[in-house]
This record gives sequence, C-alpha cells and structure tokens, in this order.
Amino acid sequence: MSQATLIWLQSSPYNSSAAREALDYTLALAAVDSPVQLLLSGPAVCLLQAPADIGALQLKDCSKLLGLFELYELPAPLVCQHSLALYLPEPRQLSYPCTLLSKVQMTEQLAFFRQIITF
Amino acid sequence: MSQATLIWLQSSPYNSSAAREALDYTLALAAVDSPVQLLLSGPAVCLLQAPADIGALQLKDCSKLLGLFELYELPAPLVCQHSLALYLPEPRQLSYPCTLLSKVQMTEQLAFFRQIITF
Amino acid sequence: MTLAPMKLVHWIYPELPAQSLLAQLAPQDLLLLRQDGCYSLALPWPELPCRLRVLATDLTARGLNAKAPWQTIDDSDWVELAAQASQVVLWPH
Amino acid sequence: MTLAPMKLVHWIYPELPAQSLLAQLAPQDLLLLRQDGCYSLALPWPELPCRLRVLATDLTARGLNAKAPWQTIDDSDWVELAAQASQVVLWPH
Amino acid sequence: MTTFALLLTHSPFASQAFQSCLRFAKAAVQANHQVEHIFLYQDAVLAASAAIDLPSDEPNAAALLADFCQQQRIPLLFCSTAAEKRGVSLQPPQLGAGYELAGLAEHAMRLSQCDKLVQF
Amino acid sequence: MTTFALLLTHSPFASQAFQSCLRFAKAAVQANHQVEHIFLYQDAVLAASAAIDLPSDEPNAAALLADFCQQQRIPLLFCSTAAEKRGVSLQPPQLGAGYELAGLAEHAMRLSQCDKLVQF
Repeated sequence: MSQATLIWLQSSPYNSSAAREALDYTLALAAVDSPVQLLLSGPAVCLLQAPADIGALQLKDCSKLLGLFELYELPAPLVCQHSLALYLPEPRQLSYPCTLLSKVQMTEQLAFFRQIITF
Repeated sequence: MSQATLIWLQSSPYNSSAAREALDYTLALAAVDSPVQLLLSGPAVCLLQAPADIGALQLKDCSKLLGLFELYELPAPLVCQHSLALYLPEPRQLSYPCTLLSKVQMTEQLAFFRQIITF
Repeated sequence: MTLAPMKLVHWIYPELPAQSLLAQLAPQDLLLLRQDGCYSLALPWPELPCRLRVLATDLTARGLNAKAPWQTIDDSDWVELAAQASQVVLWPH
Repeated sequence: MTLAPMKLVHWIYPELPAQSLLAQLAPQDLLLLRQDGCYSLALPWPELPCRLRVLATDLTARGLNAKAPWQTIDDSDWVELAAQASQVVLWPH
Repeated sequence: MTTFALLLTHSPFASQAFQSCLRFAKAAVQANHQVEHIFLYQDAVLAASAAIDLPSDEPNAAALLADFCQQQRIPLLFCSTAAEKRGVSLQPPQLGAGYELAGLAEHAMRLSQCDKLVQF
Repeated sequence: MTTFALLLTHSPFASQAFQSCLRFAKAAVQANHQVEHIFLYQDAVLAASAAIDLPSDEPNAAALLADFCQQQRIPLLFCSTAAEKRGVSLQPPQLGAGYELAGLAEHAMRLSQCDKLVQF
C-alpha cells in the first residue's frame, strides 16, 4: 500500500476558502517531501478551466496554484471523469494536465492511499 | 396575501448555531409583534423530540426555546410530515404542539407568506 | 403598481434543488440561478412551469454560457424582479 | 500486528451518502455513523457489503436506538478501529 | 421605489454572498430604490472583525461592503449575540470600520419599515 | 501503540466536531495511544479566539478541548494563514489560552512522525 496522502476536493472553486486551502495543504505536504496527490470531483473539476473573469466577482482565482504542481514535483491531479462531463460538458482547452478516472478507477485509486483528507 | 414571515429551518438541532439562531430570530420578530411562523423540515423536525441526553455531547439543547412560543403568542410550528416520518418514525411523545403538513399542503402554505428566511 | 403573486426564487448551489422545492414553482414564478448555481445549468433539470433566468455577471465570470430555456439577466433586472416579486426566497441546500 | 486493508469510513450527515461513495465499500471495511450521521439510521440504506456501526454516545444522546444490521460501539472501540484501519476517512457531504 | 432590507447569513470566507449583496445594493441604489439597512447574522458576523488580514491579492469582501455602505450612509448592522459567540470583538479597535453593533430586536423593528427582505 | 494526529476543519459553532475530537482524544490517551498533535484548519481556526463569549448555559467546546490538551501536554496548533484570513487575532490577549500558532509546514512535518491522521 502506498504511503501517499490523497487530498480530495469537492467544493466549487468559487467557494474560495475550501479550494484555496485544499491546494495550500497539498503544497505544504509536498514541500516536506510527503507523497501527496490531489483528487477533484463534483464542482471542483471547474478548477481545471481557468475562470473567464473572476475579478468581476471580487474573488481570488486560486486555480493558478495548480501551475505550481510541476515545480513541487507533484503528480497531475486525479479528476473524476463523470464530474468533468457533467460540469464542463464542452470544456475549452483544460488549463492544467490531469489524470481522468472512471467511477471504477476512482474506487480502485482511493483504496490505494494511506490517508484521505476531504475538503 | 398574509404579511407574515416564515422562518424555515432545515438543519439538525445538533448543528446548534443554525437551530438556535433560527429560533432566536423567530422570537425577535414576535417580540416586536411582527407576524411570524416557524417551519421545520428535514432533520430539523428532531427539535420536536427533546434530546435524551444532549449534555453528554457538551452541546446546548435549544429545543426548549419552542416552549416560549405560547408565551410570545406564536402559532405552533409547521412541520413537514414526510420528514417527521423519515427522521422520527417511532416518535416518543412529541414535546411540543405542531401543525403537520403534507407535501401538497407545504407548497400551499409556503406561497402564503410575504417572505421566507431559510436557515 | 399591482403586485402579481410572483415568487422570485434564488438558487446558489452547484447541484439541482430537491424535488420538494421544485414542486413549489408555479407558472408566474421566476427561478434565478446565481453564484455557484450557474454551474447547475449543465445538469439535467426537469421541465419546470416557470420563467428561468441566470445572473449574467456570475455566469460569464465562470466562463459559462446560457442555454435555452434559460435566459440571462443583469444586476438591474435582478433588483427590479426583487422589487416586483410578492415573495423573495433563497432556497436552502 | 498485521494491518488488514480495512477502511474506516466516518459518516456525519443526516442524509444518505452519495452512491459513488457507497460503491467504495468492500467486505473488510467498516462504516461508522457518528454525530448527525446517527439520524440517517432511519433512512433507507441500500444493502452494503461491509460492517455497519454507530457510535453509542452520539446515538443515545439523540434519543435514538440502533437497529439491525447496525451495531453500536463505544468511544474506546472507535479508537481501536482507527488504530487498526489501514485507511481512515471522513466522507464529504 | 422599494425599500429593501438585506440579510447576510453566510460566512464571507466560504461563499460569494458578500460580493452578491454588494452588487445588489449598488444596483438598487442606482435604480433609486432604498436599502434601509443590511443585517449580518449567523456566520456572516465574522466580517465585522478588524483583524481580517488577507493576502494582498485577495479582495476583502467585508471591507468593500463596508466602504459602499459608508458612502451611501446605509446602516451595516451585525448581530451582537452571534458575534460574541463566534469570538468577534464588539469594541474598536478589534471591530471593523463601518460595522455597527445591533441586536436582533433592532433588525426586527427596522424590518417593519421595509417592503422587502432579500437574503444572501 | 498508535501515534495519532487529529485534524479539525469544521467551525466549532456549526457542528459537533470539537466535541467528537475531544472524546476521541480522551479515549486514545486512556488506551495508551499517543495524540501527537491536534491541528485546526479552515473554519476550525475560529476556536482560537479568546473573545468567544457564550451564554453561561452553553458549553464552550473550544475551551474544553484546550483544557484537555494543556493537561495532557498535547500541542493544539492552529493554522496562522487560515486564522488571519478569518479575522482571528494571532497575539494574546486576543488569542485563546492553550492555542498555539503554527504553519501548515509544521503540521506537515509532524505528520511524518504520526501513524494515522483522523479528520473531524
């Protein structure tokens, strides 16, 4: 069994605290070389498509933190394919690399982690 | 159309802030003679059955505030019958009087209020 | 001004509302998606009897587009609808 | 001590978990209702392959009773299960 | 002209509620409606803390709303009981500029002078 | 013996999370397990405010947890970034007794010494 931690984010990127704090948590583990991976499901998959004009809402765009994943040598986020099809049925180019998982694959992958933290 | 306000509580009584603050809000309107009525649906219906031993959980039992309704000349709370059957299928004696509503009656009653505040 | 008995219902979550909520909508009512409610545009809504609207600022900021039968409104339309409505409600999660 | 690959899953909301979560339960796993999750005892759970438990303190404080196939455990059982589990998870709403 | 009361009940840190309320209030004022007062209840009272310290690139929704209310002389009230419970100090300098302490009773009395209450 | 880290992410005012965490910690200590630290993140950091002022008949879950941690010398850490953002003051006298300022980095490093992380 892997010793890695899975950070599972389900909240919308516009609930900025949850998304931002899940990403900060992921990066903090990576910074101390603790193996960690991010999983996006539900409305959280919308993080992959940088918002058109989040400034108009006086909110912070935290999706840019995904751009730091490579620098921290983090694996690409796991993404629930079903949620992606639901929430971004006609995605423009996704802004970040990711690993799509079917429902069956999600179950398999989740069992693989030593611990799971949900946001 | 009635000029009354409906306070609609759906949260569990053990999410003590929501339940307590919805009841406080209801009593505050009543105190200035503003017509108001409470509606309980979902897990909020459990407020009607005083908890067995909430002290064991270090939580505050706010259901006692329902006991003030008569003093404030408030109508008995409206209660979603479906939720009551779901969450308290074998209720001990309900601790407070209430008006049970079928789903159809709920729709009719909701349309009757000038404003609805949800908790 | 005569007030039509129109409910203005706000929906702000990225899921579909409960069936028991949807059952409360009448033809003269208006359901408005705003905030994360805009994401629910992509979900399979049942047929509803009322007017269906999305708040434009919240929609376009998310990089989404309106699709029939939903129509966009701007902030000043929103205020006028709230002023005219006989009942304004924020549906709970 | 050998660790069996047992997931200890916590459920704390007064509704049923999403079907996609329930699909993750395997026979060696244990699903524990606690806090407002105790209220979900009254709801129509599908048949699940794993052990089903309720935290006694949270249950009795709410004036509720366990019903088969759910069994109660106390706080010290809870700690031992967490110590033995290969994975501990709090399912999201 | 409609007289509005606006009610905030969600945390300023977990939703877009404050931003939406501000946009509604601006559009209402622009259309010559009146915003009689804004009331913060439940987790929304967290906005009244002067200690909110966001990264410089994150907009402070609580401060933006307070600025607008001060310009327009709209009373921006928060519930003292809800705030005390949540550890929000009721006195300056811990109290955010523009936020006024009030009880549920004041909100309830003001409501009787309003045509519509809109919850965010 | 298992070494636990406990993670609180929910507000102390909107759930039973703090009460559950305290009961788990007590039972763990009693069974000779170790609670290496407790970390408060997201809305849980609101517990670190000294200004929490509850009606006298409402138990203060934040204070009960802090008391237990002080007795047992369990570090009770809260995330400074999450707290600053939410208007929780980081300095005494506004900081609640028993709560220690920490960064995510400290929590992450401590986790490597723990067998299990339990989230409440």
